Amino acid sequence: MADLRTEEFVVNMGPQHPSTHGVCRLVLTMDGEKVVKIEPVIGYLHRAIEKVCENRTYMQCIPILDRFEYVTSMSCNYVFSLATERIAEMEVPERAEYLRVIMLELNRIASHLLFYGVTAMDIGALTPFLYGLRERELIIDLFEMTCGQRLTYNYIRIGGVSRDIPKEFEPKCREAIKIISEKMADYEGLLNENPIWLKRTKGVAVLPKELAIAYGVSGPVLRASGVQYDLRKNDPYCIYDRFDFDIPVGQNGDCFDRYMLRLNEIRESIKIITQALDGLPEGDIKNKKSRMTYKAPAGETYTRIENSRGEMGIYLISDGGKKPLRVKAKGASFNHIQVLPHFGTNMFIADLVANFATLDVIMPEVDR
Amino acid sequence: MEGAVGMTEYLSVAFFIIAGTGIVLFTFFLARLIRPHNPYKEKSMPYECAEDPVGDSWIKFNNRFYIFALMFVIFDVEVVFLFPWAVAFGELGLFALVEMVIFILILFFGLFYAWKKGVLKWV
Amino acid sequence: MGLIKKVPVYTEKIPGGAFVLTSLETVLNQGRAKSLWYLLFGTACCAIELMCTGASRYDFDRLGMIFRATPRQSDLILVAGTITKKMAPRLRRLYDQMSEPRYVIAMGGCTINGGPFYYDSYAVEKGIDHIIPVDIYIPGCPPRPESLMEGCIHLQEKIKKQKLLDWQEK
Amino acid sequence: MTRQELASYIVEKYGDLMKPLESGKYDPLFVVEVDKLVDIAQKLKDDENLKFDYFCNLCGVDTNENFEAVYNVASITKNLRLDFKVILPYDKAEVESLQSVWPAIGWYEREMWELYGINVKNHGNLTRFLLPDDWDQGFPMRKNWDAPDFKRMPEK
Amino acid sequence: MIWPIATLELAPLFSWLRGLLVDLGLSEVWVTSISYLALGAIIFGVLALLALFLVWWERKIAAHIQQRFGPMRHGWHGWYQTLMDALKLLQKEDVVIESRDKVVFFWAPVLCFMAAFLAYVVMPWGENLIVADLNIGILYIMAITTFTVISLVMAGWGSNNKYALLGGMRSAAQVVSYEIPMVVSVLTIIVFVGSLSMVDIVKAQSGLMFNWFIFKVPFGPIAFITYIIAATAEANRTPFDIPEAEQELVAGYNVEYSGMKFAMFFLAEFINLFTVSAVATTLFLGGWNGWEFIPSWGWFLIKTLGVVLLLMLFRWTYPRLRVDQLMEFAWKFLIPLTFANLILGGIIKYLGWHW
Repeated sequence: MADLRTEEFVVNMGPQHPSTHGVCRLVLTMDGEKVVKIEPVIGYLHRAIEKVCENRTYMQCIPILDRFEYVTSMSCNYVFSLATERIAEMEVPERAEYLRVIMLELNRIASHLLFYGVTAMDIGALTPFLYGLRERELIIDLFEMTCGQRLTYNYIRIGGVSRDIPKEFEPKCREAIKIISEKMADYEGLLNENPIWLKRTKGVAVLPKELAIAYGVSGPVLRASGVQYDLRKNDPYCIYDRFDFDIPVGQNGDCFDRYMLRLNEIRESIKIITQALDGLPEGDIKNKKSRMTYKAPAGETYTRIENSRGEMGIYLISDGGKKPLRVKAKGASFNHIQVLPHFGTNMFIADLVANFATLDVIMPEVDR
Repeated sequence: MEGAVGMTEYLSVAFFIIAGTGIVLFTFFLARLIRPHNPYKEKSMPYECAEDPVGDSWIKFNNRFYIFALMFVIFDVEVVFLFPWAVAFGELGLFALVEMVIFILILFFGLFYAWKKGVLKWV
Repeated sequence: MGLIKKVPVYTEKIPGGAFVLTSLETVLNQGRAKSLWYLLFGTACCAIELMCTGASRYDFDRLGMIFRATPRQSDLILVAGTITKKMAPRLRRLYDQMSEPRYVIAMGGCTINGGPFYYDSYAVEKGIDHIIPVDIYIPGCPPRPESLMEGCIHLQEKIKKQKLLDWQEK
Repeated sequence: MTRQELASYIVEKYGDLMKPLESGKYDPLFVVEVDKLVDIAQKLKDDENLKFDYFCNLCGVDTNENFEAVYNVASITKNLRLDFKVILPYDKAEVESLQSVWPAIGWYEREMWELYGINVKNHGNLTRFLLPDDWDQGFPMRKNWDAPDFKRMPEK
Repeated sequence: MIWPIATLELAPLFSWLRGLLVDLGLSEVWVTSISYLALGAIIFGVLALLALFLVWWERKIAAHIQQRFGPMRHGWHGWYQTLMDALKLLQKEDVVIESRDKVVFFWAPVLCFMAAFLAYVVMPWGENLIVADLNIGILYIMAITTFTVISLVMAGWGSNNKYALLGGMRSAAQVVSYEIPMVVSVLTIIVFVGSLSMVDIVKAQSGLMFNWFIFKVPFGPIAFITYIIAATAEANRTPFDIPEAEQELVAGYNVEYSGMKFAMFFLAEFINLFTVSAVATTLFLGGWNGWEFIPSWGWFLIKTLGVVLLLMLFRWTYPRLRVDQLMEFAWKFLIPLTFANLILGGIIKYLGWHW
């Protein structure tokens, strides 16, 4: 059968397509149902965040960087603050560090819940999407009561956090993570025991370890391929070295591993949050030096943290002036979408959709 | 008279075709009275995720789909034979049963052959 | 054919015609207003809030709004998120390919005037009303789901007030 | 290997090729010559004690005096991080592609070429991808770049 | 001239209409034609109402599964929501693609609707409530509903759009593959009834619940399950909705359709859903049979809507299958199983091991 040649045709998937998660465009060369060649076209969301940041003061950069990766805005706040703190060698109060960890991990859970829903929707099950978002709202409520925003928080500031948590936060947070850890059974019951789901994800779109490392893939996608590399353990920042948690690692690097790994990460994040809430000290939430007109001394550094998609980095150069000389933002999705043509071909279009969903690409991180 | 009754009943299909088409065309007509109609070049282009379509979509399509159509024809013919058999089964008895089992088995040899040859696998 | 365009000319002359016209107008407006199917289109941050609005807590479906993936079948394009200069022609194309009558909601600061990217950004289109006509503007960065829903309700009210030929071809 | 050990190891072993920079905070930062770039990258990747197999980020910089290209690399097996940069004068902004060493660098180099106009030799696919297809206003990330519809934030 | 609908519960209306037509001095041919056309219009009306209800119901069920409310604002629990949708679709522009295949593009929705509509010629709504009791009833339904696939391929091809083409091709492959298990499941029942007439099939199950074919162990439940699976595929519903897989093919074969033409596809989809459920009711669940306190058409509707509910629950629970898995499931599992079940049924019938 294979020698019967048929015409290949080119299909544009995107920029407006339900499963490209934003405005990515994949130019697919297809032979019937099979994708023969993928050519990603990006830039539809290139908003020049880096240029804007060069013309803002340090504090003004933070809300702009919120939009760099809006699903986990806290990480964006944090990575920029951390970069500035490293250049300035600034101390951060203990309480602020704890609050940061709580917020970062809550945001990771929120992001993974969104991933859970969107992936299920891309594979055709609509209901999990709403379940995922339902629990995400609980976390959004927590953020809202802390910083007044649902999506772009502008909470973690240079040298601390912008304001203290309200009294109700702690009980609410404990309740939320309790509900989420109970609902995890629902999520898994809905999909993991479903033979169709297993058939659609197991063994599909395997990303080999070597390819993943060569193309700079990071985060859950890299770990699903069997590489134990999590910056929270391997390049510790903040106070992650004080907490007891595991790094889930996959074996096969297929869609199922990537999906499962994120669900397991939710569990680990819940562990971290519980420990952080238990150990939350009293005290200042901000370094005294941190003001709206903060100026960092000259210096440069590449700072990277582990956000829900992988390595998020900021290359920050300060020349001692009011504004940073250069802010280069690196998002994990940039590498993920770059590696896609190298392992995503010769599969069904349905598998491509599943693959794209489990890579958890988000376009502002790619285009900036 | 008996035959005429039968014919009348089949006539109902013809009249339903007329009625159905008529109603659909009528709703189209009704919509045509009300709806706006404003075609221009951009609107009349095929939708391909807001991009210019590349190449023609009327192509020699992958043969995989046709294989299933061919297999379907074989089995559908079998099913056509099965219908009268099923209707008359009560009267025919054991002979019909054995015969049909043999008939189905022969066809299934074909299916298993195709299976083994990898025809059922989507390559 | 658009025969309806000639209806006011004739009916207004006959007695009671104005009443018939108003009734027809009301009925047709109800249909358009109460069944707004939005195009599944989101570019940036606002798209996440759009998803949240469709989800359980806020539930767009209550207003009778469901999403369609193709512009041919959608009535409303919710421009959720920044439109860059590269995306602008595609947005225009999407709008063009929608079937009339069609409505536009500009959701969020970026779509209104560029929002946080008004200054210093070389790539952001400063306001989508340079590209397509906008019915409702919803400020916020991103707007809360409640404000999005309120915007949609305002759009429904706006549609209900339309005259018979407002939504016909210009 | 701690950061200090890594810095002193590199100075000791590749001191003639890589000069440490004071401005680098936290992780060690070195400056290298443009024409030895590929050579150094390959050595960093192959060195038994370093094994910089993971490419993090490439960043073009316009310092108002010259261009720089900063490479941030990491080692998964040895758990190390290192930055090194090349300094490029305005009139000769050109680097060699490092795709043979780290395939991941491909798109970063494209981006650097597109936004800064730093040419990348032997890249193979140096095409526009972030800016609109019909972009004709030059390289927008350069400090002296300007365009008619480009509005700067007014100073207070 | 014998009226096939003579004993219909609607008969007074028809006697009146017929009397009126005869009084007008029309010949028998005209009387028959006009009556049938009127009957067609009534059935259309019923189906349109049913479709409106089913769309609303599906939205409500989906919403409640997902812990939402669904349509709420337009009427009590949004009861006239779908009416508004229909009214809106009536006013939508009919976008035509310049490069389309004119004839094919225009007739695809008509044919799609016709294929769904014609099945109701032989649908036994209740006792004596049938348009025409054709003696090939079930074969006719099986044949006529397969027309849908032609219309979908036509829609896919006529649109000159690659997504639509892929959707059309997928639907062709899917429907032809699931046609066989569906028909063979039905055959298992025919072996017992010995007739293809829908009325005969229902009558063979008259009496108590245990006369329904679904309870004829062991082959009855198997046939029912295989039929339901195949029927889900025939009706293009999740987990078999690959022809219009939103996340893969945008909207599949109806990408380019808007306004009333799209409405016809939409209507046909829900009529098809009702058709396959009604056939399941007729074949396996005893059709209109039931206790006296509800009229026969009431039983028919209740049972059919029950099956519809089942299919809706499938839709909002399962992910979508991939095209090759779909085919393999049909050819490697469902077809051998249904044929084995057919032989089993034949043996049981021959030996008389059934009640």
